[in-house]
Amino acid sequence: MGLLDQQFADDNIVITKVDDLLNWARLSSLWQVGFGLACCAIEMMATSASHYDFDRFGVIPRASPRQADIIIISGTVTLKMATRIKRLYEQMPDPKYVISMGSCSNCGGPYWEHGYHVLKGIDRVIPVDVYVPGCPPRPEALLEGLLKLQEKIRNESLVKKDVA
Amino acid sequence: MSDYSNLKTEEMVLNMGPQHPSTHGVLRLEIKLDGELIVEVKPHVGYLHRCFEKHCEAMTYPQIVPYVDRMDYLASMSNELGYAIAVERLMGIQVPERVEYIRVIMAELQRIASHMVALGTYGLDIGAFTPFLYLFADRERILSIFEETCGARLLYNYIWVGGLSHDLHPDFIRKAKEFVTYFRPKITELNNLLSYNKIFIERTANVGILPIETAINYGMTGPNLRASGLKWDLRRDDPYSIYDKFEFDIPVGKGWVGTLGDCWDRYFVRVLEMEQSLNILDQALAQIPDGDVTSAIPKRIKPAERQIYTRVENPRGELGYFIVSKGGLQPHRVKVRPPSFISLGLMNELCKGHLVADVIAILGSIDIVLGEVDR
Amino acid sequence: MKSHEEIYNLLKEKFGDAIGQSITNLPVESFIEVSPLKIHEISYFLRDDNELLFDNLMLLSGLDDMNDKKVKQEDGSIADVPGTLSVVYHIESTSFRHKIVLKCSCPKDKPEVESVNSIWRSADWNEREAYDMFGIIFLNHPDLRRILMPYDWEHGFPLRKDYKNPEFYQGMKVPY
Amino acid sequence: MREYFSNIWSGLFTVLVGMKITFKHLFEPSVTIQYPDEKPKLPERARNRLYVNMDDCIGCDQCSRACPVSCIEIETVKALPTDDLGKTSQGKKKALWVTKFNIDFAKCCYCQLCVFPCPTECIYMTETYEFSEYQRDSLNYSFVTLTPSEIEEKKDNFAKFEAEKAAQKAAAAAPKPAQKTDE
Repeated sequence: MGLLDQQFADDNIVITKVDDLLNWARLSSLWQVGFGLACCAIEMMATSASHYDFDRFGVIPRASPRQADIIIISGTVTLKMATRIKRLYEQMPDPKYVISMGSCSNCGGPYWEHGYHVLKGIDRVIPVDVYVPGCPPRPEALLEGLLKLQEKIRNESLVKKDVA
Repeated sequence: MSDYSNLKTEEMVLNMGPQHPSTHGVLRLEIKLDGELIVEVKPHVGYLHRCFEKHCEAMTYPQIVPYVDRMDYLASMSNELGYAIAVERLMGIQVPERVEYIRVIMAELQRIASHMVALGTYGLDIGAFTPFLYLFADRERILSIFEETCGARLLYNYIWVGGLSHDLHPDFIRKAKEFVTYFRPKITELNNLLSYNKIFIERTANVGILPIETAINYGMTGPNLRASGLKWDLRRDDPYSIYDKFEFDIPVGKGWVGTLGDCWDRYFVRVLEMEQSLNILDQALAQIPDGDVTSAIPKRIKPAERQIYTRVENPRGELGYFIVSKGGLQPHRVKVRPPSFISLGLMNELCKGHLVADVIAILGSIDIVLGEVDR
Repeated sequence: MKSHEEIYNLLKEKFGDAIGQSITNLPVESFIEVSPLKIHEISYFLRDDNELLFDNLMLLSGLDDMNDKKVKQEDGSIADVPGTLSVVYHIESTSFRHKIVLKCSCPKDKPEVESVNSIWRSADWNEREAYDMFGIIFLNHPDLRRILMPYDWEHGFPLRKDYKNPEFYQGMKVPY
Repeated sequence: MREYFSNIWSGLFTVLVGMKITFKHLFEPSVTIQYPDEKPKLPERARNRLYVNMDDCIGCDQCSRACPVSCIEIETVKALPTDDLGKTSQGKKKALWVTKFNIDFAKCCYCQLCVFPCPTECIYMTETYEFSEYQRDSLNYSFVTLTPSEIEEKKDNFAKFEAEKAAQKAAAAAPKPAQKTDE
C-alpha cells in the first residue's frame, strides 16, 4: 500500500476529495509488467492487440517492474518460477495490484493434482486482488477482471479502517 | 588503420530473463560476453515445466487431449492431430474421410495462425510494432472460426481419438473460404510492410547462419531446417492423414538477401509456408465430403501391450509422440519430441561470435514456444 | 533403404554379443536391444557406415520399465529386485529414409548408459532430460545436470514410478 | 560511396512503402470492440462457465469421472423406497439424493469433456464468462438445491434404513451361528 493509505484516523471533506483524486489517478493509469507465463499470456497479448485494445483502460505494458503498478500473473507458476515472481512483485513500487489470470495461477488449475513442479495458486507467494477464472479466460473476461480491480481501487481510502 | 581484433576486453556475464519481453515466455539466457561479442549462450529452461508426461501416466487416453492442447499453445490443433494419429495407429482405428479433411483444414488454419504470432512477435522484437497489430487482428478471424466450431478460442479439445468433438458449423465452409480470399493479398502487404523493409533486412540478413549439416546433426526440423536448404517436410516425406492428396510446394531457403540459412531466410520460409497452407485450404475446402464425424470414436480406449512413435509436421517442426502401452486404460509412458526444445539446444551454436543485440533476432527467428520446451 | 531385419543382421555380424534380441512380435513397432555400454560404438557405426547413414536422432527417451520384482530367497525372506530403466533411441536417415529403434536397459541401482552426445548433438538436451526425469547417468556426457527441474532439487527423479512428491520446497507447500 | 547512398535510398524507400500501407489502413473500419459498452455475441457452442440443472441430475457421477481435472465433487445418498424424487424432464426416474455437487471453477479447464457423457443433458456450458472474484473460495460453486438440514435428514434416514435392514438380516441369519456354537 502507498505511503498515505490508511494513515488518517478520521474522515473529512479534504481527505475524501484527495481520496477520490488519488483513486481516480491510480485506476486510470494501471501500468502493467510486460510479462507472460504460458497460454494465458497469448490471450493477454490478444487483449493488448487491435481487437480488444488494453490501452483504452490505461494499461500499458512496461518492460521493467519498477515502473509498473499492476502485475498480471498469466499462466502456470512453477516452483522454479515462483521465487522470481516474488522478486518481481517486491521490485514494484507501492501501491501495487495483482490480477491472477486463469485457472493455473488461481490454484494450479489442471495441474493441481499430479503437478509435482507446479505451485498450486499464486496466492501462496504474493497477495492477489482479483481472480479471473477461465482456461484461458477470454480477453473480455480479463477486461472484466480489470474493471473489478478498478472498482476495488475506487473504494480505497486514506482513512484507517476500524478493526472490528 | 590499426588492427583492434586482438585487443582483450573484460569478459562479462549477462543474464537475460526469465522476465524479459523478448524471450517469448519464461526462458533464461546466460550470455557470456567479450566486449560486445558473444562467447557463449547458456539457455536455462524449465521455468514452465508443467509435468505433462506425469499427467499422461495418470489420465485415460481421451482425458490427455486437453493436456496435449496446453503443450504448444499456439498450435493446439496440430498437437491434437499428432496425438490422435498416434493413438489411432496404436489401436488400429480407421477414421472416416470427412474427419481427415476437417483435421487437415484445422491443422492448416492453425499453422497460419501460429505463423502469424511468430512473425508478428518477431517484428515486435526487431522493433516493428505495426505488423504485430495487423497480424493479430487477422488472427482473430481464424480464432472466431475455431470458436464457432468448437467453442474455445485457444485450447480446443476438438480433435479426439477416432473423430472430432463436433461436426463443422453450417457456416464454416463459407467463412473459411472467405478467410482464404481475404488473407492472400494480406501476405503481399506483410511483405511490403516488413519483409522487404531495408532496416528489417539489415537486422536479420547474414545473422545466425545455420549450415545444413549442423542443422541435421542438432536435430533441427520444420521451417528452421528448410530455411537451411533441405527439402524435408513430413507432410511429404512421411505422409500422414491425407496430405498426399493435395498439391503444394515445400518452400526452402535460398539465401534471398543474405547467406543461406540466416534469420531472414527462416523468417521468409514461414511467410511462404502460409501461402502454401492457403493452397492446401483451397483444395481441401473444395473437396470436403459429407459424412459422420463421431462414428469411429471408440467407447473404450484400451490398447494392448505395444509401443509406437509417430510424428507430424507442426508449425515449429517435427512433433513426435512416443507412446508405450502396457494394456491399461492409461498409457505407461508418453514421451513427446518437442520441436522447440530441440531447436533451442542450438542457441549457443547460432549466437557465437555475434553481437549481443543479435540474440533477440536469432531467438525470435527459431520461433520457440516455452510451453512446449518445458512441457 | 534397408529393412529392420537387414539392419539387425548387419549389426549382429559386426558387434556380436553387444546386440541383444530383435523384438518384432509387437504389432506396431519393433526394436533392437543393445548393450548400454556399447551404444556409443554402435551409434558411431550406424551414423558413418555408407550403407546406413543414420544422421538424425529423432528422439531419445527414458523409460521406467516398472519390472521391480519381489523374489523369495532361500532363507524365506523376501528381497526386492530392482527393475530396469531403459533408454529408447529412434533414429532415421534423411538420405536413405530408413528408421530403426534401439533400446538399452540398465539396472535401477546402477543406471549407466554411454552418451551419444558426440555423435548426434541433439542428444545433448535429451540426455539431460532423461537424467533429470529418471536419474539415468550418461557416461562421458560433458554437462550432465538437471534441465527442467530446479538445479537444487533433492527429492528424487519425478518420472520414476515410485516417486514421492515432497511436502515443501524452499518454504513453498507443494501438494494442493 | 555509391553503396552508402543506395542503402540510404532503399532504407527510405522501403519505409515509405510501409507508411503507404499504414496510411491506407487509416480508412479501414476499426476492429476494436468497445468492451464494457458493447459485448460481442458468442457463438452457440461457446465454452464458458458450466451450469448444472439440478432438476434433471440423477447423480450418476459420470461427469465427475470424465473430468481430467477432477474439479467436480459429487456425493449422493440412496433414496428410501418410500421417497418420491420425481422424474427428469426426459422421464428418467431418479433414485439418489444429490447431497453435494460442487464445481471448482478455479480448477476447471473448460474442456467440455464432462458434458458429453451426461445421460440427462443436465450439465452444460453457458455463455457467462464474466465472473471474476476477489476471493478464491467464491469460485467454488455449489449447485445442490437441498438445504443443509435436508441433507442431514436424508443421510439420517438412509442410515436408519440401513440399520433396520441390517437388523432384519441379522435376525434372519441369527439361528445358524447359534446352532454351530451348540455343537
